[in-house]
Amino acid sequence: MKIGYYPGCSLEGSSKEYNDSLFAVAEKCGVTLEEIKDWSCCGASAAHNLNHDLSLALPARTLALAGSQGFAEIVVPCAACYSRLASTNHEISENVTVKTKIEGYIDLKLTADVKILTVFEFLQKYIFPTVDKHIVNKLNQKAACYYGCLYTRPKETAAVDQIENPMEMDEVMVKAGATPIDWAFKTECCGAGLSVSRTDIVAKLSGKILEAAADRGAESIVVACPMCHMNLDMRRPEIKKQLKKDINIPVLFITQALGLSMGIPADKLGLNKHYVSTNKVVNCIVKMEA
Amino acid sequence: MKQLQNKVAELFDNGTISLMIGFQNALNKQPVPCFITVASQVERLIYTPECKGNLAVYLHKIEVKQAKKVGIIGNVATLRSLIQLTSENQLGDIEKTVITVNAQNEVIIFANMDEVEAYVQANFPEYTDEDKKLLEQLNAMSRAERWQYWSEQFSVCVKCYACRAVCPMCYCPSCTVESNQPQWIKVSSETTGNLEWHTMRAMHLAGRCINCGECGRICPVGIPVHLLTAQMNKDIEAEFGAKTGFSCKSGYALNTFKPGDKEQFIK
Amino acid sequence: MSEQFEPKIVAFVCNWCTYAGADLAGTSRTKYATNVSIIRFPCTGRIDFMLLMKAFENGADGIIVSGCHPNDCHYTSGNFHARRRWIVFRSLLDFMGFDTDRITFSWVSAAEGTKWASLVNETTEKIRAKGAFTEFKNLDLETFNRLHDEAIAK
Amino acid sequence: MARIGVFICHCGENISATVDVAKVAEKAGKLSGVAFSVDYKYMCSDPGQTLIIEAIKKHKLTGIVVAACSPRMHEGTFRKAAEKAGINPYFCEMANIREQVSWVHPKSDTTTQKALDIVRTLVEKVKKNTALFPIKVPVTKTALVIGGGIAGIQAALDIANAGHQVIMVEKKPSIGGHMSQLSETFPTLDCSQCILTPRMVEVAQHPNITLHTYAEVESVSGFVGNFDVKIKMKAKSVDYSKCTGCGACWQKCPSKKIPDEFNEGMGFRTAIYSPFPQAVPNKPVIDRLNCTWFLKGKCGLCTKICPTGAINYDAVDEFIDVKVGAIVTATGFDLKHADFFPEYGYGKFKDVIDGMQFERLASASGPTAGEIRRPSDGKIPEKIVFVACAGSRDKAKGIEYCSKICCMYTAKHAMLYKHKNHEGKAYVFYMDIRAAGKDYDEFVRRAIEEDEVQYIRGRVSRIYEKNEKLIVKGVDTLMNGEPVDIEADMVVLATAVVANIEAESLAQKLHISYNKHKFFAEAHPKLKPVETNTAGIMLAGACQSAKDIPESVSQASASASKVIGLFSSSELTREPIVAVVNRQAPPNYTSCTGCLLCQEVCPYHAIETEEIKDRAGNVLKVVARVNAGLCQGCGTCVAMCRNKSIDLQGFSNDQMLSEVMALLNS
Repeated sequence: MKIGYYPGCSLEGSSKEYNDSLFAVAEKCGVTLEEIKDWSCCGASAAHNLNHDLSLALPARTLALAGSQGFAEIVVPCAACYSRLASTNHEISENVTVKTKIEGYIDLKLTADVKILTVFEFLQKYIFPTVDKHIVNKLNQKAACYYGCLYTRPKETAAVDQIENPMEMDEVMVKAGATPIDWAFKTECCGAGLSVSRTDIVAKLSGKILEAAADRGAESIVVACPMCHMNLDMRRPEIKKQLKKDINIPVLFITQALGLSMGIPADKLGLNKHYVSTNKVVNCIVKMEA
Repeated sequence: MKQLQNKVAELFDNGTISLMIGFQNALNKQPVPCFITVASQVERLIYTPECKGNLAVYLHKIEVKQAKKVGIIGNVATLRSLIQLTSENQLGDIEKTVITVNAQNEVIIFANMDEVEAYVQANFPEYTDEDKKLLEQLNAMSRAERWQYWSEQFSVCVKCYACRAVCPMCYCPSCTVESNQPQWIKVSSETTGNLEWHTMRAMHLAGRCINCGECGRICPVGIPVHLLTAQMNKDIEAEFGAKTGFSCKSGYALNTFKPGDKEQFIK
Repeated sequence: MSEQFEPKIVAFVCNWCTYAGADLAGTSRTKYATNVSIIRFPCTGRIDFMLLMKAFENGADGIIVSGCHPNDCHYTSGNFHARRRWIVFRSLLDFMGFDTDRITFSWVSAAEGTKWASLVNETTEKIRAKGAFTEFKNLDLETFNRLHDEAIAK
Repeated sequence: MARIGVFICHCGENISATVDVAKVAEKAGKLSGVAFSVDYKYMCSDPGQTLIIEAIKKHKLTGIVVAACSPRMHEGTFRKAAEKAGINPYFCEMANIREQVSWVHPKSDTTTQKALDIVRTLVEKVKKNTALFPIKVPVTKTALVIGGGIAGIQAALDIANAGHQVIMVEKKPSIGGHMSQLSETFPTLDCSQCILTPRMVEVAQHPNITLHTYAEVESVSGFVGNFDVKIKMKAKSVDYSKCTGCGACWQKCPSKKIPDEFNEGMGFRTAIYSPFPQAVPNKPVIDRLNCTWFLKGKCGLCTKICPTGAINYDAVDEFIDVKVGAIVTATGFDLKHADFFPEYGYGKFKDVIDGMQFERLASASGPTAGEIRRPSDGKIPEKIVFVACAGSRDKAKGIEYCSKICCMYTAKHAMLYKHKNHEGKAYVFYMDIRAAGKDYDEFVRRAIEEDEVQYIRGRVSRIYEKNEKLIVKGVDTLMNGEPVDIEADMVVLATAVVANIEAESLAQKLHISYNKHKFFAEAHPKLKPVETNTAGIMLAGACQSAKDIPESVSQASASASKVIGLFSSSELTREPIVAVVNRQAPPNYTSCTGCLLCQEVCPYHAIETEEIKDRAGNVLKVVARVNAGLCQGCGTCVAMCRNKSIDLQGFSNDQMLSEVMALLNS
């Protein structure tokens, strides 16, 4: 049973560590991911603001390829990619005319229905069954799971059960031996859309999120979205200006956190690739006695 | 064959049945229905793929009802009749023992209707290739051609009602076609009257017919009347997703409705 | 020029919506074609398909069947059941090659007097254009002729 | 041999202007079976009717056709005339040649011909008519009222005061319903209990009302005028015939820490308890799930204390059967509860409460004796935020409808708070203010203008705790969507009004329909707002849709008047236009095959089964039987019966077919 993999641009670039940690975890549990051949850009952030058809055609092409390459399921770790693929899948399955139109554009048939897995769905389904015997460390700390917007809206394609209070990542963190905190900013906006154009707004929004996490005593923030990660991790100087205080809580990808608990070395998980030092996390790891 | 005969003999001996409805060879070696009331006669029993007749129709006969403990054998179509009839409360007062012979030539005696359902659902029959072909041809025709086809077919109908007599679903003690107060359908066999008769028959069986095809097979003038109900079942399943003779619980497509039923044909 | 064909059309309508709608057309003096005569039923659910067949057999060129809009049925669900039967009846007629265009199904509420009037006019025009329903009326005659010719041929 | 009379009406000029009535009369006279035919200026006038009556007598007519206006207009009139003349009224038919001929067609031969066609059609029908007699259904003049809230109480009192017996069933230990929990009531701010409790006492003491508390409707069968109801009397474990309600038992009961439903979990009660001081009846029941005796088999303190020996641990659920003629359902509503609002922290933060909890806080009989204090630490909140439409009008929450009462009670809450804490600040987040009602908008204005409650038009996205405060993140849409963060001490959510949790199962017992939100469906949204589709069952109060007290009470009185109307005669007379299953000579007895496929189509569950037995009593066959009490005469079963075993009186197969034939064969 082969599982398809759609990296999208982020996981090959800005969020390479997300990619690496995902594969490290999968490998440890003997799960293999196979990249969809000839995949194309999901069109996130640009396409759906310019041309609706294009915003459907791009993900549709990838879906069609995945189908023709015999993947029943594909893992899409990037939240933006997930959102685009999922909503495209939703629209074409709802509306036949749209489907045929898009098929016309991409000149491929959207026959097989391919299930799109978020990273936490993937972990739940393929890693959890065997993970326990690989877990050697306890991430002895308070973690704030931050989901952002792309997994939680719109309602139709949300990847979580409770769109206002998602718990999926929290469950993963419990596995990893951390204590997920209950906080109100799980799905607030980090300002990703303005990441480059209006860093001041990003600082303001992401600042609120960091502050809230800090107030609730979080020792790390866990994310599953390259954009969220970028804003929360990279924009600290601006945020510092904004908040007039320095918050140095590290921001980890969910796969990195889980990887640590599985005893995968920090560099293999790309923990050295972050702006905010992740030592705080690595240090509070507790070996579990066998 | 022997296996079947022994098992049936057993049923007689342990008093499970007092009447067995099955097949025997006629002189012309064609299988015909037979009614066995004593174990000693079981060697008459045969069951071959040629035994296509739907014996369920005999369950409505007063003699059979009186026999109470009845054994009956048949193919999937016959089993479907039993399911449909049960869902229409027609077999309440008969203790029936249902027997079939599967593809591997094993004799199966069902303990109850649930088992019959399970067997039917596992071996749910397709339309015969011949019927498929005919239906396709007809549907491919233009309306006028179809009208031509059927009016010619109906023009030769002699109103012998064999199609009704052979149908396990036509169990009404008195049929509307014979009602004369009011006179719904002309007694004499004129094409219009015949057409009305067959329309009525098809409507009354729509959503109830279990596609055994007996009516078409039995017609002395060779009208493929079974195609009418076959087509109806196709349409009904497509439209309302209802299967006939599938489960004793599954209801009747025409005594229920969905607020969302299609109505683009209504002005 | 020959005088135009005046079709005979029978309307099977329910008492609570369409019949009342037709009355409204009257009280508001809306003029419409004389070709349609109404037979009143308590509910569309009461309308037996056999009555439609008999109407055609007795020389109707067209038929209107009309009742309350969905959810407005005086008996809550009679029209829903009727609709289902019409679906099946139409597909049977169509499979037999019967000209289903000769039957017009419609929802006309007690407030839709004008809809009733236009329904009558449109249907009349449609059937007039189609001409008399000889296809059905002459069935017996044609059969007779065909069998007769065959006999001669033998 | 039929002797039909045909009477053509001119209706002044209305018909005769376009239809040649004389010709129609003349032609009609020649129709077979027609013994007499005449035209006249006004058939419906007294002389016109006399003409008909005389003709019937003189010509020994067996049936008549009056060709005039629509039967919807004058059928009754002419049927009476026929009856006066001594023939069965159902031998009278009307040919509608006004609304459907003379008014819609020009003066012409075709118009006249059409009129004649219609007359001929009805002549053929009337030939097939049979004598019908109104169906008399006996009426049991006792009403069942389900639910003892204000709606139920009002309905019960109205019916009882009209002199009829009433049986009231309430599932809680006391009647009073939600209203008994309220503090003050809008728009007058008079104390809820002060106006309610006298009514409750009246119910208990009314000679015509039998009250069953701690009881539920188990099953309902029968039909209008004749319902058979099984009532489940839950084991109270206290013998009410002995109990004096002295209260010794609940004062002494050791298990005192049970969350109090009446105070919405903000106070405690004992295991043997009476829900509140003014409860009616003011006698206790034992909550077996929390009673030490039932849990551990020890204690038994109440038995020792009870001066009258009323405690009975061995009591079991009992069932009683009652016969009633009408049923009023007044089962009320529930409020949407916790975990519905993860984003509002409802059920997570102690100080986020719902409207009903606030009522208890504000109520003098409540856990804080009327002082508005935070559940968490008992502090008096300085800042309090009210969130209207918490769930209501919110697709995402699956509730599209407006809960109707929230705008008003939220204004009231804010007011009550301000009246008790002048320094305090009250904010209300709202979508729209819906205060349509007598003195309602004035009331809201008062809250805003006099009591300085700050109304913010916008929705709340999130509520969370931050150092002892509740941060309410909202938006002010009147300030171009400016985000608003309020640090509140307490938040009150006006959670959506939803149908009673048991509404669906009750509806199925009663065979009444309900909408997708489980609110019971009225027979007609405008013209039959209190009846249901099942004759004899009425609706009162919030079980039909969210309602405030005035509305519930008026609807209750309306349904009561319907019941009283039903009880005004000892027999119910119904049109004999009903379906009947035919009868035949043995061995068939009836052509009905007993396939019972007709049961499903009947909208009124009017088709029952009947066992046909021989003299020895052996069942020969089971066939369908139509319950004339329930049948409304739609005829849907008739059209689907394959061998026409069911027929509809007044619209029989014979009649309808004759009409078709006659219309087409001139």
